[in-house]
Amino acid sequence: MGEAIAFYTLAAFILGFAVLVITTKDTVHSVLFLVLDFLFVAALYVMLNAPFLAAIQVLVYAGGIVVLYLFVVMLVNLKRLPEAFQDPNRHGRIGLILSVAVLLELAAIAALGVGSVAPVRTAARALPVTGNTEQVGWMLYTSYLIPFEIASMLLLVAMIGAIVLAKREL
Amino acid sequence: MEAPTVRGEMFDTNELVINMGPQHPSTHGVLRVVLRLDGEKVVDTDVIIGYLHRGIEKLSENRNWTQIILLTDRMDYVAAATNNVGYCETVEKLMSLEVPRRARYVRTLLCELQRIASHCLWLGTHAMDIGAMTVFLYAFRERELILDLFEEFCGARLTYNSMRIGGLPMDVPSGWDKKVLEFCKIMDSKLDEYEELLTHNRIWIERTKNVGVLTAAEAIDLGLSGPPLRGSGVPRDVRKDEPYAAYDEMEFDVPIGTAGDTYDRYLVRIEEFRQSLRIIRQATEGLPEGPIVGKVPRLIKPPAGETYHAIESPKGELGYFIVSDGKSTNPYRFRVRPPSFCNLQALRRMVRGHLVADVVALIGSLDVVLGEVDR
Amino acid sequence: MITPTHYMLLSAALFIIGVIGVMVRRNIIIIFMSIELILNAVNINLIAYSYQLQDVIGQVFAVFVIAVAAAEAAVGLGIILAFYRNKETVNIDEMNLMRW
Amino acid sequence: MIDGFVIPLLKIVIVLNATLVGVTYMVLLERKVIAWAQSRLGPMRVGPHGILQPIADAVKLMLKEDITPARADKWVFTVAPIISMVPALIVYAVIPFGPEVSLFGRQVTLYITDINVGLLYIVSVASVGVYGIILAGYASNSKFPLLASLRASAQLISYEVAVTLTLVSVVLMSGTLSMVGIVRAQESAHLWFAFAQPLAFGIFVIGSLAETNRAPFDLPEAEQELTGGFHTEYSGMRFALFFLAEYANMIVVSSVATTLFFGGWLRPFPNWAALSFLDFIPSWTWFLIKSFVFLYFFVWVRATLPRYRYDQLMRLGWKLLIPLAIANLVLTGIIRVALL
Repeated sequence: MGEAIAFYTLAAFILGFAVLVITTKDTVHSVLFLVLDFLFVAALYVMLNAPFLAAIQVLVYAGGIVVLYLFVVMLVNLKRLPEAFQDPNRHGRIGLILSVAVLLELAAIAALGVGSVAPVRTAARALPVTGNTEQVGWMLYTSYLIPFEIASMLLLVAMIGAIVLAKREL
Repeated sequence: MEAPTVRGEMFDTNELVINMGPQHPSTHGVLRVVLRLDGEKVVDTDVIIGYLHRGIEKLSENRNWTQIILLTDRMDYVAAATNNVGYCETVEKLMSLEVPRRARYVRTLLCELQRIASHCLWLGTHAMDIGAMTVFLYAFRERELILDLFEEFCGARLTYNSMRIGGLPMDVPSGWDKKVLEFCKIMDSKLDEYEELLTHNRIWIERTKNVGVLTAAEAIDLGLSGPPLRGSGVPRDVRKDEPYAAYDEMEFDVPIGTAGDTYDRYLVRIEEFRQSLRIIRQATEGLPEGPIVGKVPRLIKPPAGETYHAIESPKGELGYFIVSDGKSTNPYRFRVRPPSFCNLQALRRMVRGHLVADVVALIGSLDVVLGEVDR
Repeated sequence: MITPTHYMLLSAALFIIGVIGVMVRRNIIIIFMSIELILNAVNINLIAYSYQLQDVIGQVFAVFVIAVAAAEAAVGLGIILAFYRNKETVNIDEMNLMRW
Repeated sequence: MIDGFVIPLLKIVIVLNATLVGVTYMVLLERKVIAWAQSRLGPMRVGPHGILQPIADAVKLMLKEDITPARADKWVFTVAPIISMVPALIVYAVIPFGPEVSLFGRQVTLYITDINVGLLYIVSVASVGVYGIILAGYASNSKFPLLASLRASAQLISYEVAVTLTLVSVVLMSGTLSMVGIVRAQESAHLWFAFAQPLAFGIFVIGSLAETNRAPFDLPEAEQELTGGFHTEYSGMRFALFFLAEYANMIVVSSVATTLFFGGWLRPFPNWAALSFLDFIPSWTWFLIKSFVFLYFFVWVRATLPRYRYDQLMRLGWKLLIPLAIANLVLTGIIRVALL
């Protein structure tokens, strides 16, 4: 019961703020709603027994990425509405319809397909450590070491790329 | 989109214009500095003055010669006695009056006390601008002692009106010289205290070294005088070059800087504290007996003619140019060469290429008093 | 009882909101934010299943997704800034030249 | 029911109130200590030796007119001070003031909760606080605040990197992210981590000065340069919130430093039986004493040092503190591996 209340409240907030993100006119407000959205997603992670991910979500998304967005929104000041010009070849309505169609399809798959089959419950993977953080760390540094290193390389490349792109003169 | 916002102006171009002052905590009065910034870097500045203009020069043409002393108080209001001395000496020069030796000694003494008071104020506000708030209160604590001395001498603490043409309005109170010497002793130790907080402080050095460098040639071109000029290594000091009052009888050194940056100007002024104390000691210990006023006519009416006389105020060369028509009891033309005004010209040259934070440091390092700039 | 289906539905809805944002809005910053929403939808799914299956691998993948999102945001915003500097716009419909 | 609901609620109420009172009295402490450093008296009028000054200040600020500039972004302008205040307060959820004690015959822990990712929680919550400053500058629609808020956010983000890296080396020593676990680790290591990690401790102290916008890193609110920084346009209670948030952050940083580097609630030499007579001082008092030392240090620094310039601040952060923190982290890792 408590779980249901928590889930539905969080889901309502997540979806509500997500809608606000894409509908608000003022971009700064949009960014703020995005932060709120991420905070509620983090709360959902706590509910799902993933406190480490929740902390990372707040730290990286809310504290890092979205601050970047805010910076860019403030730096990119617009004299005219960003949406003032519309390409005559743009067919926004078709996109909307297709998106809704995909949503219905996904919902159908989720409700009919997966829901009808009980998920395969494998035995919990035996890890030599307990605790959520320790387990994630263990996996990252054993089985997924190479992906982890690649991810860090990706971040390094992205960092250099961003500097090269944004700096006026090198 | 919404009405144009400040944000709009700010990021539209690469240049951002901000208006520092006239109401700003660190422009030392009502100075207005319009900064053109590229990010945090200053591209150009406009220094706008005139917010404290009271027309002292014009006003003086309608006052008699004695009343003007009171107006000069209001120019550099942190060194009022120096202004008085400068004015009185100019009129004396115009009238070829002889001033008794005791009066000249007291004038020297007052000028140097005033220099310390003014430098205390400079040190406090300069350090405050750079963020060292404690030095501010320490410096004001010592300035307070000087104000007490002045209060005992002439009854006022800020605008002294402490000179008369031809001498002094009153003799120094008895026992005053002992208090002055006592103050010198206190000041000696307090100076070390200031230096301990600043001179070797890493942050202070980083903030002031190589900030606002002026070469000797540039400083002369800009018409600087006083510590900003000496900080650039030009050994010009009116007290030494054209001695007035009793400076010809005093022994002191003129400190000069080498690099011409803010740090050197700071060191020059700190050393001036010490030299001033030296002069004060000599003047107090050697204070001669005798009259305090020379032979002054009842009605002061200088002969027709013009004269320029400069003294070394704490800020630099303070000159008075006075024209008398010989007929009326007020000057025909009265003009002041205010050191702060001339020194302020350097600001534009100095801030270019520096950061916003340096602007306040540089205003502080020039030590301008807006009362004197605008008059 | 909250089943993985609920989480999937939530995730699908969030995903579609993101997609609609990408499709309908023309402000490229909003489009980037919509992409962040999509990535979050994916993460919700991963973590919901990690919880369901009692396996931390889902969370490990979520960590990777977050790392990729960070990289994407940094480079993407760099591109936006560079583009804005040249064209003074962030409207994606005006970004129709491959070079300028 | 009582254990699961009433006691945590009581603890939250007590901690929140204690924090808010502590914050207001921190203001008084700062004014007094700086005054003494500057041979003044500080506030003396309200109550004996100005003891009631914080209350008078609070009343004044609450009664003041609350001005919203005409073209400000009204909602964001209102929300910004709240955003900067809230993270500073909710961090206390994981700060341990003491171990388990028995109170009225009931075992009570002297912390609200001890979560597995306590330290990470603190870092992530603190990282949200930067929004308050950015948004305040943005919403004011005024040049000085905007300039200051850009400065502030750049500063906060840069120094957060250095501080977080030092925290990682502490975690390497303790092997846990739980705040209680870190204190226990120091107990069993017979060593405060400040002595095991002197470099990390030094970087943490410098970085936390910068993160709390304190002198000599108080550029975002440099009155002499930016006329008050991001809160130039704020007045009344909204200004007070920013003001309190700064002090609350100072207390947070001191508490974290105490827990991480100075053995939290432990008395000096907790394993040395000869000193056990010190136990008559309760554990939370030790915690408060240690935090107070930090707070005093903060104030002392402010009274002594001039302010850094923006480029110098960035240079210090990126070219000195972060490389040092990384080197320290690598070194700690190597030593840990070598010892195991």
